[in-house]
Amino acid sequence: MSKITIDRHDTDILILGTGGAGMFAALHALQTAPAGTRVTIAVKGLIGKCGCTRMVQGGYNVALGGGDTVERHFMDTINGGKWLPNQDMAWKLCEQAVVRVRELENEIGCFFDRNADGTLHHKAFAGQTADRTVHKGDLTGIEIINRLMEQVLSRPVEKLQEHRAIGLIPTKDGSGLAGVLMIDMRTGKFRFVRAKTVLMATGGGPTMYKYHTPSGDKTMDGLAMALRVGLPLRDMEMVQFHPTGLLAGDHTKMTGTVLEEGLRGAGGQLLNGAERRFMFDYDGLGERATRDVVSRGIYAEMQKSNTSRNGGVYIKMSHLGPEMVRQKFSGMVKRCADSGFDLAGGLVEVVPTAHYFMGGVVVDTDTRTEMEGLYVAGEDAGGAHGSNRLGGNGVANSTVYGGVAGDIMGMDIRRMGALRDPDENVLDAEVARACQPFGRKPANIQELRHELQEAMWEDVGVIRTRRGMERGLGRIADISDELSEVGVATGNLAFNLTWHDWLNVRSLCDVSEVITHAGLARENSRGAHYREDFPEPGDLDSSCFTVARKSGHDIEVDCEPVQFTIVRPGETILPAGEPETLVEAN
Amino acid sequence: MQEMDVSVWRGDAGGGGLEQFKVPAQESQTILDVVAWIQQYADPTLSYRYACRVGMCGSCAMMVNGVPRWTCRTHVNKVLKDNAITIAPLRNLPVIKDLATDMDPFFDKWVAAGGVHHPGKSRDDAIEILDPATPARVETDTGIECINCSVCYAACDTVANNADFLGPAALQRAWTLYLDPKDADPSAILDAVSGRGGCHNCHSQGSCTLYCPNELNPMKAIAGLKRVTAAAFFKGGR
Amino acid sequence: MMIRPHRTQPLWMAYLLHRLSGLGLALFLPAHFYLLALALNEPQRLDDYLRFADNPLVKIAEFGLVFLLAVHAFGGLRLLALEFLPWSPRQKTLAASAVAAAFLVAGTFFLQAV
Amino acid sequence: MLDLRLYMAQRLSAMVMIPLTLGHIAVMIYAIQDGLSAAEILGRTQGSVIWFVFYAVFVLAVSLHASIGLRVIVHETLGLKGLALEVFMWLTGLLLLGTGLRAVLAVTL
Ligand SMILES: Cc1cc2nc3c(=O)[nH]c(=O)nc-3n(C[C@H](O)[C@H](O)[C@H](O)COP(=O)(O)OP(=O)(O)OC[C@H]3O[C@@H](n4cnc5c(N)ncnc54)[C@H](O)[C@@H]3O)c2cc1C
Ligand code: HEM
Ligand code: SF4
Ligand code: F3S
Ligand code: FES
Repeated sequence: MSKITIDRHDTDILILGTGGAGMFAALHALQTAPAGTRVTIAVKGLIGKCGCTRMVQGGYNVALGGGDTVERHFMDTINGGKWLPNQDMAWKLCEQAVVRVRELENEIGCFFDRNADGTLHHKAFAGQTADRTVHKGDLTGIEIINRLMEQVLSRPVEKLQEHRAIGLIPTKDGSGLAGVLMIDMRTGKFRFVRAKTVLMATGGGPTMYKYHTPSGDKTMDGLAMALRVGLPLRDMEMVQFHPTGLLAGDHTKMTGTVLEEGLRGAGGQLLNGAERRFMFDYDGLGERATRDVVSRGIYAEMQKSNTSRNGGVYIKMSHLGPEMVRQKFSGMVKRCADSGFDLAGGLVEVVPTAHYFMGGVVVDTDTRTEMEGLYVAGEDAGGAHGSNRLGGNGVANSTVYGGVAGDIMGMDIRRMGALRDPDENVLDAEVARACQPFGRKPANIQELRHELQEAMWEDVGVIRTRRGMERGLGRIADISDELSEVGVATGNLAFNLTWHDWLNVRSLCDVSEVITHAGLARENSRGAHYREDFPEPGDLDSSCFTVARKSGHDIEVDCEPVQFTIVRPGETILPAGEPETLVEAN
Repeated sequence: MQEMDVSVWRGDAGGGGLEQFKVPAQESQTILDVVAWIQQYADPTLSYRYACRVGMCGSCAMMVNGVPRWTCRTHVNKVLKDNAITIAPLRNLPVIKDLATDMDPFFDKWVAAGGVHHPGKSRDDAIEILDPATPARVETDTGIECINCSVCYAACDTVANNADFLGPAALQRAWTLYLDPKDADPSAILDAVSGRGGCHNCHSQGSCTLYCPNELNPMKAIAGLKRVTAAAFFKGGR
Repeated sequence: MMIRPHRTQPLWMAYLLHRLSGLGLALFLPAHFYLLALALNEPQRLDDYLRFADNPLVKIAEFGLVFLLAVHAFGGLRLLALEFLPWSPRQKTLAASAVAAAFLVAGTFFLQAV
Repeated sequence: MLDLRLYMAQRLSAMVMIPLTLGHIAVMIYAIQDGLSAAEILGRTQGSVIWFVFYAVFVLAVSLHASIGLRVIVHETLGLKGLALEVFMWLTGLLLLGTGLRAVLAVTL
């Protein structure tokens, strides 16, 4: 390789990612920052067209009707997260969701479904004690992101599309963030962007599992970058699995995509390889049990080899009447039909699929991190959900905290004088890291990714044990080493997806290692984390959350006690006499 | 194993041509899977774009056998002819490289067509009470399911021939905004769609509606805009 | 190549037909006006022309023109209906009816002419 | 290359022409039943205010309509734009109007 050149660029506020968090941050930063502030958005794909916010189906949790209150939303969030959430973050999430949904409706132009009388329609997701999820059919994310996208595109924001962030570059003394190193994917050139404040909103995304739901651009780049600059990451063992991902074979990208929750809610049945219903063997609620319980039930059935053709189980809807299914779940039926499956009348193979990542960078309720100038919001930030995220709290979290980050950055920037200068050594090291595959003999990167996904699924998946996770660590290390030897041909680096695949697997390996270490550290079962060797949740009053950080080449995991700043286990903040649940039993 | 003959357009803004690949046939296989297979196993330099892989993000549209389609939701069996498929970048947009196009013109027009909500209220106001059953609401509800995939834009020959034409998706967005009682400035939308590249350039070719993978109807939306702009014309002031 | 795959559909064909007929009419009309104007100063030459018009070949050409006019008028009617009347999803049927109506009128003209 | 005004002009003129062309075709079908002669045509039309108005309106409408229509075609297939396109439209419009009115005068005066 000839000497690598780095294009240098300056801005004031830099935002990484255009999911709900990134776009709200841009809009709010424009509102609060002094006039003339330069706002730049850099994103791995096209603005608004990548990331998971767009894929939100179910909807958005907000206490806006039917007797629901912020207190009740908060208590559900804490109970759902098994007392691990940062309570101040969870409170702000529930409280601000109300404002954010009004903003979405009144200022951004979203339309959420209405009742016949014209008021907002709320539905109930599993694990909630009120009907509180607002939605636009089952395409809520498209409505939210399209409207946000229009707003962002029509404002004076600098767009760096198909710019992939690969390194957070600190100042020489390490006290603050100087800027972000990226690859302009369209040309394959490096670009270093300095900014006074940077929001990282790259959306996590547990795509290191064999079956996963998030969009293809999400490969944990953000958390891998945070790890490398030494930031603390919390709750890293908490990977949420959705019980019903489509299973269609390893060779198709459709495998792993979500078949919606509502199918089970409406009475869909899960059958094992012998076409026998099995969920009641595991839980009294059968298929209607919560996500984690159903995922474990399916996983257990798979471990017994009672599997369908491709190694999963079947979902059956036909007993509800194919016509009714076709009508009520038209989108799902059509999607399955496009893939060659008959959801309304036949059996469709499903498998638990990695859906959401509860872990993330340690932040305060204003999205600030311990590094001056770096802010984190959305799925990249840890804390709001604890050990489990309620359906509908994901997009609420990213839009609420994205907006908060925008507001805070717009204010903080007033006290930040000049741009900070980067530690050129770190910058060079990051460039070298990205160029590592150059000059080596090309090999198949996809196979390596498959190996990693297989290892994580088997050893650090739905049901975990010490033995398994230790084996997993070994496998991850091997794959990581092998990756270091794999080359990428450098003939043409413009839009070179194979180079980016290499970088993707790099990020995924790094974060997989942290997930496994955190999983080993938590010797109990909470929410999404289930240890076969420690099946009990442990004492709630002395609940801890894991905090991992990189020190040298090692990952160190500490456990920090949860601060019950608002409510203690066994207590509630709901007024005395409030009913347990407002959801009518059906 | 059974193999298919796949021709893929390779090149960049400077030009290019078709290249042939043999791709193993699988039971569940989309066009996107075919393209990804080629990049992962045959030619690591092939460029394309996708994100959601389930028909929600509109990143993956390409010309498949000369017809624009979302590739992540197009099963190979649907388009395979004589065991062959031809895949090319989406029409009517500048090519970046191989199968990836620059979608900026599409989105610039989306904004130019007035496709941005004009707020009349703020986050401090309550959510508006709106009847979900009015015909306008029902029509808007489907219209806003658009995933901005640009398939309609690629299908339209008016777009191909008239550089200023805003195109079906942008105009359909404008129509849904016009119908939305929450929008505080409907006349701004009518102005935006009445210029030299506006809705009046559409020749009702109907390809937009025919090829829209979400079964939306931009042709009808554009007719709606023509109707209301014409009415506004008679009321004067325009 | 004119007929690219995405164009093989009735509404696109209707569009093409409308455009070609409009173009044809626009090219023919000045000639038609020129001939009629002959009536002013040289009625003789107009008569010559009209006799020439009895020639079967010319008859067919005339038929073609009326056909163009009919095609264009009914096609235009279809477009105006689709743009200004409450929208019906039966666009293909309308397109087909417009062509059928054009054939009917032009056919009548042709039968009258021979 | 059509804004609302040009569009309205084209559609309104088309609407005006619908009865006129259908009327014209009907008359032609009737008239040619037993051959045509200049005298016959002129006999029917000359001195008739009604026919004068009928054809004059048609010529006005068609000049407007066809010049806008050709403008669209020329822009879309030949890429003509800007001033050249405006000039083209006006020239074709005036040409049609000129020749058309001459013809109307010829047959109705
Ligand atoms: C299929 C599916 C359904 C879901 N349904 C629901 C639901 O019904 N309700 C709910 O509340 N939540 C749901 N979620 C979760 C929810 O979508 C996410 O929690 C939330 O949208 C995350 O928002 P975000 O802004 O943090 O990240 P995202 O929306 O994922 O955005 C991340 C952005 O960062 C960009 N990016 C990534 N890496 C880089 C990089 N290196 N450089 C630059 N940019 C980068 C991405 O391209 C993307 O633009 C669902 C998730 C999935 C996958
Ligand atoms: C009977 C009455 C007529 C009606 C109802 C009619 C209707 C229409 C309509 C609606 C259009 C717009 C088509 C579009 O935008 O796609 C159009 C275009 C056109 N018309 Fe007519 N028209 C009529 C007569 C004529 C005549 C007599 C001429 C010829 C001189 C003519 C020439 C044209 C041309 C050249 C176009 C442009 C075609 C295009 O853009 O594809 N029309 N007509
Ligand atoms: S209208 Fe249909 S084809 Fe056009 S961009 Fe929207 S979804 Fe795609
Ligand atoms: S294809 Fe084009 S011409 Fe009009 S009806 Fe659709 S926009
Ligand atoms: S990849 Fe998102 S629509 Fe195809």
